[in-house]
Amino acid sequence: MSGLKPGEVNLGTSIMAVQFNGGVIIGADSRTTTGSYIANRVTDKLTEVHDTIYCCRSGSAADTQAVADIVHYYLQMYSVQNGRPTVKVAATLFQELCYQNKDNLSAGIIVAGWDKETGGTVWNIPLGGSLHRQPFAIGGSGSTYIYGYCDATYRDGMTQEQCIEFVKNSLALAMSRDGSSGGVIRMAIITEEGVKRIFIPGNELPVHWEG
Amino acid sequence: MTSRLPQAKGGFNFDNHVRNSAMDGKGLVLPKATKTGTTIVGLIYKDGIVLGADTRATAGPIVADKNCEKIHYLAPNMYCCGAGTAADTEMTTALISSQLELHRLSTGRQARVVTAMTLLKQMLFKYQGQIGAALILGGVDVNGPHLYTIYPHGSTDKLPYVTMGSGSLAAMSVFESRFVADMEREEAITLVKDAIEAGIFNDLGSGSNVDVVVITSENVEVLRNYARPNERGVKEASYKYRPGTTRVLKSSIRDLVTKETIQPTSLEAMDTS
Amino acid sequence: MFSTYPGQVIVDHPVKVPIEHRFDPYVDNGGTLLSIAGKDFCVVAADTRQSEGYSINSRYVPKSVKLSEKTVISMGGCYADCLTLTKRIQQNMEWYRHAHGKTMSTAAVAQMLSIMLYQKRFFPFYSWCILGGLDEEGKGAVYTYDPVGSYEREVCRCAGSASSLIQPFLDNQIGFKNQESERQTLALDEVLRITKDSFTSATERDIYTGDYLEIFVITSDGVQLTKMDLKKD
Amino acid sequence: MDHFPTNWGNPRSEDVDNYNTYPVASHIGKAPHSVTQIAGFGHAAGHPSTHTQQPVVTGTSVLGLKFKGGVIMAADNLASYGSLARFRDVERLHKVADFTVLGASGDMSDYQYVKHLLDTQMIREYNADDGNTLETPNIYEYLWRVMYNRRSKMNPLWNTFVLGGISQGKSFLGAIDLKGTPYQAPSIATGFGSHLAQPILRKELETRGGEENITEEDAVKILKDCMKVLFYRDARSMNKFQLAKITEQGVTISEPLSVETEWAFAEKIRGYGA
Repeated sequence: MSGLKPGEVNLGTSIMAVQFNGGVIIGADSRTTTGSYIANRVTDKLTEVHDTIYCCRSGSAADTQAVADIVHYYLQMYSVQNGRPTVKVAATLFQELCYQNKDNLSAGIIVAGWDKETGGTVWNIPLGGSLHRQPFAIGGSGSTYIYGYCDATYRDGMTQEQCIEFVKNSLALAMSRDGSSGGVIRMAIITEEGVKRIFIPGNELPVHWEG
Repeated sequence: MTSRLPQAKGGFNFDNHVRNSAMDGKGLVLPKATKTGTTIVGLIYKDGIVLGADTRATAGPIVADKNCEKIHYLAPNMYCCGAGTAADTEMTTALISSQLELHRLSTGRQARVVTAMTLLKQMLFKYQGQIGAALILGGVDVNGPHLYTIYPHGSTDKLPYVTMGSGSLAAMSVFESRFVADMEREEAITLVKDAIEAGIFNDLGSGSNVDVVVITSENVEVLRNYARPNERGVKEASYKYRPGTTRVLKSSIRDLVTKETIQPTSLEAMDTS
Repeated sequence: MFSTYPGQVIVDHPVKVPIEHRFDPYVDNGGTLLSIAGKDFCVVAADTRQSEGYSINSRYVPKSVKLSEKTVISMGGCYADCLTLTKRIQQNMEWYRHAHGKTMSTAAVAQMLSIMLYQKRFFPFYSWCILGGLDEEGKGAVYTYDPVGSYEREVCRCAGSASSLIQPFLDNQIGFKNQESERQTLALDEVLRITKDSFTSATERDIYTGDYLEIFVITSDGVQLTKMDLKKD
Repeated sequence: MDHFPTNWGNPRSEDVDNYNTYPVASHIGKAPHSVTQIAGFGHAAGHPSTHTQQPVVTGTSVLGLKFKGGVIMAADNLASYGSLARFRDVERLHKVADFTVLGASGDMSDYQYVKHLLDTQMIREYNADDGNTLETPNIYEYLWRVMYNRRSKMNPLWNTFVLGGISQGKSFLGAIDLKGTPYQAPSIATGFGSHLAQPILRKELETRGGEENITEEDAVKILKDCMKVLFYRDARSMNKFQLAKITEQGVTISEPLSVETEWAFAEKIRGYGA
């Protein structure tokens, strides 16, 4: 995160994606800051790159938007020539851009989606441009505060409902402790049927110990 | 991915970078482009978009222009407010405005706001923030009203109400306490005026008058100096000087046109080899 | 200590010493002040805006203080230093009155201020001072200072953020510079007109000047204070 | 030892310091040119003894507004540790004596030191039992001198304090920042508040024609509106704050409150452009 240029808009951010049997759940907060001023308190950090493939953006707003736009463009071309891309194809495209331009980018991206070959998959691409497939992934400045909670709470084979609660509680905890995260929680359930958005207003977030 | 596409040459030339950083090492500070203050706002109301801006241009602590225009024409259905370095906002909006004109001519259709936004963001991203233009782009197209902010580094936001510039916090405080969706025209214009006035009176970088532009699907109204809350009072005295006040030290009168004689020369065929 | 390998680019660029970001004790709170001496009167005027960066701390923080029936001090720059200096002047004048049973004359205060400024020569008061008042013969007197104490008596002087805007105007209208006009001494109302126009014009072009204008008029009958509105943008 | 005489520094060179002050501050940024300079003997006189601090655990804005009959102040209960919302039960409004409230933004360790300092002074006043006590303007003057002197020793108290109170029937509202700059106004807002809350406070004062036309209920509503805006736009704020009210009857500091916030409009927003 420290690689931001002066004056650059920072996504700060708490983002998360969880794989379950039949698809993935992705979630993000909605705060974008320049310094400690909130430039946008209702940002949509869940960006579509293909019908059932999304990415969660964190780091520099400009860099992640540019990278996501390019991948979206490439996947449009890909689907015209080769049919629906797998999530892994999207993830490797993101990796190629993030890795080859690592000196000029400050982007932490989680790619998640559903495809016919492998079902729901989650791929985490941190700052350096390495690629890691994970059963669940957390990212952004807020994620540092919820590693403990996530490691303690995550179980293999959770149902869709359990995953939604897992994401909702994790993000709420991150947003309450990290100054660079906050606002509303945006989530999406991506399965074979497609994408179903969930919206949790800022005044209805799960509440934990506030002392 | 195919091998990297050759970068088209053009745009700024950064060859001086090595020299500049060498000089920097010796403690010679490079001249910084002056940060110009501004308050610009935009919001979406029932019938379309209202954009607002103050009219003060500053050069450091000095007010360079007391009544400048910060809402730039982009297309018949689109206007763009600019904050940051004045030259950058001016040139960037003019360039994209011309590209949109060409786009309209080639497609035969009214330009979309998202097209302008994409042209602006990709240009600003290419220059990595070196072009200090912070823009609020508002317009109405076939898909309805659209309002975007575009930051110098190339990131964009899509929102129902936005503010930018050094007075953006003052303006945003007015929006956050009074904005509601689908306002009537008069209500929306008053809110924009109050937001700009919050910037004018609380931010030293903004001042003078309020410019407003209202964009709907039918028409566009440019309300130049919609409000003039800072009229200058009448001066106490007028400072005329009697003729002869300035002492004449020396005077000399010379003819401007020196005498010329014209002699016709013989006409030969011109050598055009 | 490091081996070079073929293809390694040796970049010769100066190693920058890490600059330790020190605490900067000074801040410029803006504002403009001026003083004009007449035959038997003296005008001291200053705006009351206190600002920091691009924000206004307060629209009404007076920069001028009446020191005695014949002397007014006005300061602009770092308001913390200005107020500290003003209070110390008042304390010293009070002790002078205890010791000598009379109030310090304008010339005495002027010299004292110069010395007080110079005492902090190596950690200066960041304040531009102008002392206005009546001298021993009852004539108008203006003393101007630089932040470390060099001072001089003048007819008129402007200081603060818009001083470069107003001073030429005063040279022209008070000092009658570069003009073939017979020098006339200015009456009080003429000087007040010039003072008001100076500040309305400064407010137009200097972002740090505005809000309210306070004008002190010092005559043999004492000191009157009038307050006037300036533009608030 | 650098043997090039040209690098031994020139005591009168212009680039050292334009007032030709003994090179106090300006050597820090330049490459050290001699062992003596590195060891600090080069300019023993005037070398700042203590290193300046930097804030660690910090509080965000403090607001203050005069109304008919007194002053109301507001400050949230958050103490941040950089971007971490570390302590969420900090009381940044402190009652001093009977008719004064100290509001603190900036470094919390320095605030706790000053809180203790003022309490000690008030106990000393109480013990003197000479029928006199320090009123808000006096406390303000005292705190100003403390801040100014610490700043002059290049070891500032890294805070902006707001003092609200009532003395001799007149309400008092003033602020002092880390450089010892004092200022008073009918409405005060520190930190982000000066950008986000002050425009609202000033507009309300102007439209109602001054503090005399603002009732206590108005003032509470205005301050709550400002706290909502600060919670929306300040990344170091929290929707849990206290209000302090000072009137002739004395000082009351509320239990933690929060404001209703509006987010529904965000549901239909998709993406950042196309």
